[in-house]
Amino acid sequence: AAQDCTTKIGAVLPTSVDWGKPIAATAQYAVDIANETGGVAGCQIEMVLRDTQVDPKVGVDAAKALVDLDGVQLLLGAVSSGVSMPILTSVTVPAGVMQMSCCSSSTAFTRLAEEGKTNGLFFRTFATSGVQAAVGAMVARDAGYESIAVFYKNDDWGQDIGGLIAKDFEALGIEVTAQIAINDAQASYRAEVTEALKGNPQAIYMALYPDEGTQVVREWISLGGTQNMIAANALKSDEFKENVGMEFLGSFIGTDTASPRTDSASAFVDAYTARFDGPPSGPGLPNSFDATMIALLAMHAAGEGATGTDIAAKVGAITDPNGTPVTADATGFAQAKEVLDGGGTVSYQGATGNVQFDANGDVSAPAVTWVFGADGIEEQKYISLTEVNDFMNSLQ
Amino acid sequence: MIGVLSYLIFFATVASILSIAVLGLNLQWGNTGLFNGGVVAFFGAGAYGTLILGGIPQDGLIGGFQLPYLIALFGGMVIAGIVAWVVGLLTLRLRHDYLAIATFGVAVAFENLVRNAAILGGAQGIRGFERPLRDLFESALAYNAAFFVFVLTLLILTYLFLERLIASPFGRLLRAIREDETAAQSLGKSPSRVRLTAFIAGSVIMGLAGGLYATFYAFISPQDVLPILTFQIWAMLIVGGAGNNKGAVMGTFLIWAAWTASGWALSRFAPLEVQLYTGSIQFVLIGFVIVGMLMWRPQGLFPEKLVVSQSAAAKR
Amino acid sequence: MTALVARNVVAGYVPDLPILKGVSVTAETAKVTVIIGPNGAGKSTLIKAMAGLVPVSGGSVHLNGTEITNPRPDRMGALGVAYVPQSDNIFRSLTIRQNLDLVLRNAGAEAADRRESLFTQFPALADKQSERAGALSGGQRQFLAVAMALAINPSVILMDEPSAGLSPKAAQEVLEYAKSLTEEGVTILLVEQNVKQALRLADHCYILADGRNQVEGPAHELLNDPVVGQIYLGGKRVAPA
Amino acid sequence: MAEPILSIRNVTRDFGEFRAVDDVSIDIQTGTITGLIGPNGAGKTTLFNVLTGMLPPTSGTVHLDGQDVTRFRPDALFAMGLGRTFQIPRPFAKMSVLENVMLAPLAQSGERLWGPFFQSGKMRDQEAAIRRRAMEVLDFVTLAPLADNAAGQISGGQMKLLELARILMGDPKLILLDEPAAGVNPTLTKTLIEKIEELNRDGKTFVIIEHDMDFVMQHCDPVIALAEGRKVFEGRAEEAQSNTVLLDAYLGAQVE
Amino acid sequence: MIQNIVDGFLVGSILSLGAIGLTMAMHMLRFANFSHAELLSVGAYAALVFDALFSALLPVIDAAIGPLSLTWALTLATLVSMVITGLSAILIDKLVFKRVRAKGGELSMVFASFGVAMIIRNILGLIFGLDPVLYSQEIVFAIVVSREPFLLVKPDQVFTLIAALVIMFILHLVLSRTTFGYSLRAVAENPTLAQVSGINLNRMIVLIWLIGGGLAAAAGVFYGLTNQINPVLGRDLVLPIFAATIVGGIGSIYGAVLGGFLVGLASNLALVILPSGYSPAVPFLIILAVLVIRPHGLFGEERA
Ligand SMILES: Nc1ncnc2c1ncn2[C@@H]1O[C@H](COP(=O)(O)OP(=O)(O)OP(=O)(O)O)[C@@H](O)[C@H]1O
Ligand SMILES: Nc1ncnc2c1ncn2[C@@H]1O[C@H](COP(=O)(O)OP(=O)(O)OP(=O)(O)O)[C@@H](O)[C@H]1O
Ligand SMILES: [Mg+2]
Ligand SMILES: [Mg+2]
Repeated sequence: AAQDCTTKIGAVLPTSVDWGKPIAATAQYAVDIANETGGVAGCQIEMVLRDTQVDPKVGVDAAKALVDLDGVQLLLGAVSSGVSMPILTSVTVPAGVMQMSCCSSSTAFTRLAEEGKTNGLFFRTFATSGVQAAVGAMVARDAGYESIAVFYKNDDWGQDIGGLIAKDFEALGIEVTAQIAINDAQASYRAEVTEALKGNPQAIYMALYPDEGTQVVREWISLGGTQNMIAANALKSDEFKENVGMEFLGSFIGTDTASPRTDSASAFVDAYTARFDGPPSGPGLPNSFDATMIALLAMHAAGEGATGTDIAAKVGAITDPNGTPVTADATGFAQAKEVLDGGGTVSYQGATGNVQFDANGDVSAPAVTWVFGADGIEEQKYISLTEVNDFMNSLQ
Repeated sequence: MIGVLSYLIFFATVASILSIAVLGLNLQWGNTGLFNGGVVAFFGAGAYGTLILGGIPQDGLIGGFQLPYLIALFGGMVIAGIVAWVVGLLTLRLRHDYLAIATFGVAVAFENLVRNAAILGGAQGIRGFERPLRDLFESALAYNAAFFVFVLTLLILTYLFLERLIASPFGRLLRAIREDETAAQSLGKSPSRVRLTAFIAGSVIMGLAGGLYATFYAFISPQDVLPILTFQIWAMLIVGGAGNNKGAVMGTFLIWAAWTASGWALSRFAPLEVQLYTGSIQFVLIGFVIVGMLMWRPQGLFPEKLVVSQSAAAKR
Repeated sequence: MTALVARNVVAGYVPDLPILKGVSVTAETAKVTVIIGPNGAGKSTLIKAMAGLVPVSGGSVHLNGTEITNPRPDRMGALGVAYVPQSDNIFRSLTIRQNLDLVLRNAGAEAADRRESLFTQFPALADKQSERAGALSGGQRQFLAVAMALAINPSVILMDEPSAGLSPKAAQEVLEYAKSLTEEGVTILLVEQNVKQALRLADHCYILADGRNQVEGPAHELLNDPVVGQIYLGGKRVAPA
Repeated sequence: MAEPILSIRNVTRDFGEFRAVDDVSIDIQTGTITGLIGPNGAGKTTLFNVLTGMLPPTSGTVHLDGQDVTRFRPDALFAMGLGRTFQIPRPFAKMSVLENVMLAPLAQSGERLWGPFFQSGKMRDQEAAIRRRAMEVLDFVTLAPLADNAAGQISGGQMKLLELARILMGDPKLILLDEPAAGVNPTLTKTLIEKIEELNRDGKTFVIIEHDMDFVMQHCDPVIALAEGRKVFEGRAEEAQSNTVLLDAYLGAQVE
Repeated sequence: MIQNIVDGFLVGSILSLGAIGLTMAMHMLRFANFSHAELLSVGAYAALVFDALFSALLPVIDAAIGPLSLTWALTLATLVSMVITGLSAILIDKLVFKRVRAKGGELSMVFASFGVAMIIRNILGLIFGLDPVLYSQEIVFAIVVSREPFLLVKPDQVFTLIAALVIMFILHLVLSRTTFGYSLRAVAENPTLAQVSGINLNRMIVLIWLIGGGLAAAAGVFYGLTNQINPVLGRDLVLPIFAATIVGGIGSIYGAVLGGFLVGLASNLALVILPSGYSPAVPFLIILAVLVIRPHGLFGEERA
């Protein structure tokens, strides 16, 4: 029964950045779904969105204002680890607010959690980079590439994944001809591409965002580089596909940590497509969606007036592998609420699969490879959690 | 109500920390005419220095010496001073825009270094700083309040130090060198020595701000030392009024308030559809605030006064 | 005939703080009029006000009977008025030739011809014509500044201490040259501290002090006036030329 | 003869091809007022610039008090007692006139970073004394009423006076004045001369570039003339007036 | 190595174009205009709009010229965009800089320009969206110029280089053959005296913006042609352009040209010298080295 009450939740996301805006839109979309079903714990949800400008000071201030002035108990965000981290250490943990990030990948969070400094308040739906790196290496091996150049975005995510995959390649006996950091906001990446061309690799691996990814690939192809490309999930973007062109993406393979072969993932894609007139493309969208959904369900489970700690404690009840499976849409949300109201637990089947958090708030996930097809992004191959783990162990 | 208080304390702490950095810049630009385009390098040197000296040990990272807080903070200032000394020796021959771009380059190099050097935390940054005396306080709010008092005290001390300094013959010397170096030299002053002194002193103050900043957030990463911070600190000084310490502090609070309040106001009052554009709109608003300020009061809120040194003024 | 007239001019650099508190000066056509007075009297300010560089808040300025109060400085040349500032009166980063060409071309004159005739008048400049003006000695700069004023063939020339820093010979030459221009109908309004030489050449003289007219009269009379001599001319009577 | 305070030996200064100062040797004796004259562009200011360390000589040496100071920096030379004024004034434009003057004294304890904190008593006494003297000096050059004005906003002649005030305040024993009277009102010029003579009696040495012949002839001894970078005359003032070369090239027909 | 050097020149030509306008404005109006690079964005987007318009009106002209990805429509659009950008620059001056100039100091102008940059950049983002766009989706392949040493060159870049050099040559003629050249330096050195010498200050300012804006638009289009267009294009280019200006010496057109090439070279040689992560710092370190040797840049003069 819908009541005349609203509960505020906070979101601190980089809306002033090209790839940040869709992440925020997706979070809002999840909130809308929850509200359609009558809200959370009997109240409508109002997501107060603040821009971080990718500036830690601004992000922390926004988070603090949301916590202190709007009294939110749940905070979504941020994207950059460099913003999420100070928010965690100086705002959410001291205030006992739950923080759920879609996209921060830094291993520093895991260590912080291990040291017991997150008080169990931090979660993220972005799998640690190890899985993607391993799957990328697996793809290269299966394709039979013997030499490969690595381009990585020079931030915490890129450095992490770039370093990991280089090790994986080496373990597989694939020569890494170059490891090239792609710095943000550079006028031209011509020099970087030229540098990578020197080693004459059979393929390239890219841990890049669409913006610089497009520039690098266009440059790379025009200079006659190979069209054998492997990329991390961040390039899952229509904009990338269009600006590079299908004719060059024939042997492009992407990786992602993704859903098991449930319907939920494709359901999300369909629903998203209907809502936004286009499939989810761009980094972090499914993650953002799941982060929001899980957090809202946990909030529901924790009941009215729950504190951040209460909500955090209920996350396990949403991602219980033995719980009732629920889909990531309005029907699923409504169903989940019913189950939870009855004291049960659910297994949320999200856009990124049936998400499970470990003790540090991290998710590990099965993986998938994907390619660009005529009408969008097509899943190519599903690699189950056990397969991923076995492969990773074989690399050690 | 507690929430509002808690936020205000938080806001004031950040603004006070930034004020200290702005005061350091004012010594360099406002009083000496040194166009330092690399504020973040010195701010960052203090921040990283303090966390390296005072933080806890971590795998693969340099430092983690867990020195007592005040010593770590002081160490951060010393490190900022050393960086400034080296940079100063190289660049202080340059003037105006040339100096600005050279020091800006230093800041880019600094950011690059901390971003790429694994022992300095790389892009992940340095975390794990134990807040000093945290256990003495019951609540986070009380602790924040206490930390604010500490920062405020340092701000006041810095302010008094600078006020006294620029009212002294040293300040007169700085201004003379800002105006006409050749003439000052012909009166027996050594511009290169004085410029270097002022540059180091200002940078050490920025280093203090950096150290406070890093310990307040218990975290520092390359994202904290991007050029935008240099810009923010400059904007605060210019809006407040270069050459005037009171203006510098007021400018900081004002700009920082505008920066944060515009985001807050948009999140509160803008319709939902617009909210996704708030980022861009906020930057447009901030742009208008700065431009409007400069059109309305180009000398800043508190223009520089013609000062006669303190003892002389006192006798008037 | 009066060429340039300032009537009760009130002017200053900042609003509400007049430096000139109602000064009147008349420059007769084809005559040399000189303004003298203590440092800070407002002489330069007066000239600048006439040239449109300092806003006039009261009184008026007339040129050949037409009111031109607060003119646009870049139009003065077109009106036939040239102005030689007291300091910063050349472009240091341009060569001497470029300095002259600049003025000549802006005046729409046929550049090369006039330039050569100027160089014959100022041989010291001719020798250095392709050097940067910043490298000139203090006196040479003064020559250049005067040459630039003459370049536009003006009918009225305002000169602010043209002889300052010149050697006695050169100062004499510049002033005599100015005087000689009057024979061609050019009006000269001069500010000078080189009082003796100036008064000997001038036709009429004004003494300003503290932003006000103090004394006025034919130049030779003032030169011999004991009181004026005592107060403004350094207390030393000089023999008439 | 006593040892000269300043001894200039074969100083030459080139600007590219152009030789502005050409093999000049001069001895300045302690306690004299030397007049330096010569046509415009003769190299007088350039010579000053070389002597005060603003320009290095192309060749030649400069000795101050018997010590070789060629290529010393201006501030070092000032500390050794050699000061100068500029022909084209260089005020500290955004500082008050008073501050301009108060800057000049050497070795102010407050001019060190820690001075205001660890020596504040001493500093305050020094400041008070400096300020008192500064006002006296300003009073003397008629600038006292403008003490609080920005130095960039005074008249051209007043700036010249300020130049002089600053150097008087700095109190070097050897003072090089570059056209101190140009642009200064004659009445005031007279007072300036009196002051210079008074200081000279107290033991200060002056070298003065000046185009005002009354000034040079009546008060300078010896007089040295440069032309086209070379020293063309050295002697007493009367001799200068009868020197045909000088008359022709420099003085013109107008000497009284 | 050779490849890096050639690339350096190709990239450098764009920076040079941007730097010329900046150096003129910086010299004459005496302030470091941080919004100059935004004019490149304005130019690039204006060309984008007119390109679409012309192609729609006259589909025939939407054909690539020779081996380039440049079309006739875009060429036309670029010319229009140069004028529009120049006019926008004048408008910005009228609305903002003129007023700040009337009251404030040098630094007020600098920071006003920061504010202006922020406003333009984000308004462009609001209008055109944050996603990058391209004049042509087509990827034009580089041509192998030589095998030993191996050297690849893209037709678009060669065109850009030639076009930039032609524009610079025209500008050189204008500046050395007309009074405008002297007047520019005269105003830069002493605006009051320039006025007294008969120079109409306002007209000069308008001309400077017109030229600077026009060149910026050309640079923006060329950049878009060889890279991509997005609202932060200005932000990404502002530093290289500034660096070029500074290294060349403020006020020197030729310095700006040389500085552009130098910065282009430095960015392209960066990876030869240091690990790729450090590449953003390398151009600045080279600038630092140049300035330590020549404190006023390669062709700059000390300003009194
Ligand atoms: N920086 C310089 N570069 C090139 N030439 C210079 C430079 N400075 C001075 N000169 C030249 O050296 C000569 C001597 O100049 P200086 O200023 O010493 O003359 P001066 O004797 O002081 O003349 P004045 O009485 O006119 O001031 C002049 O011809 C001048 O053009
Ligand atoms: N730029 C300025 N801004 C403000 N006040 C000024 C400015 N220039 C001059 N003044 C003031 O105006 C007064 C008159 O100055 P002005 O230059 O007219 O004097 P002057 O008679 O030409 O003196 P001098 O013979 O010394 O050149 C000065 O006392 C000074 O205080
Ligand atoms: Mg005057
Ligand atoms: Mg001279």
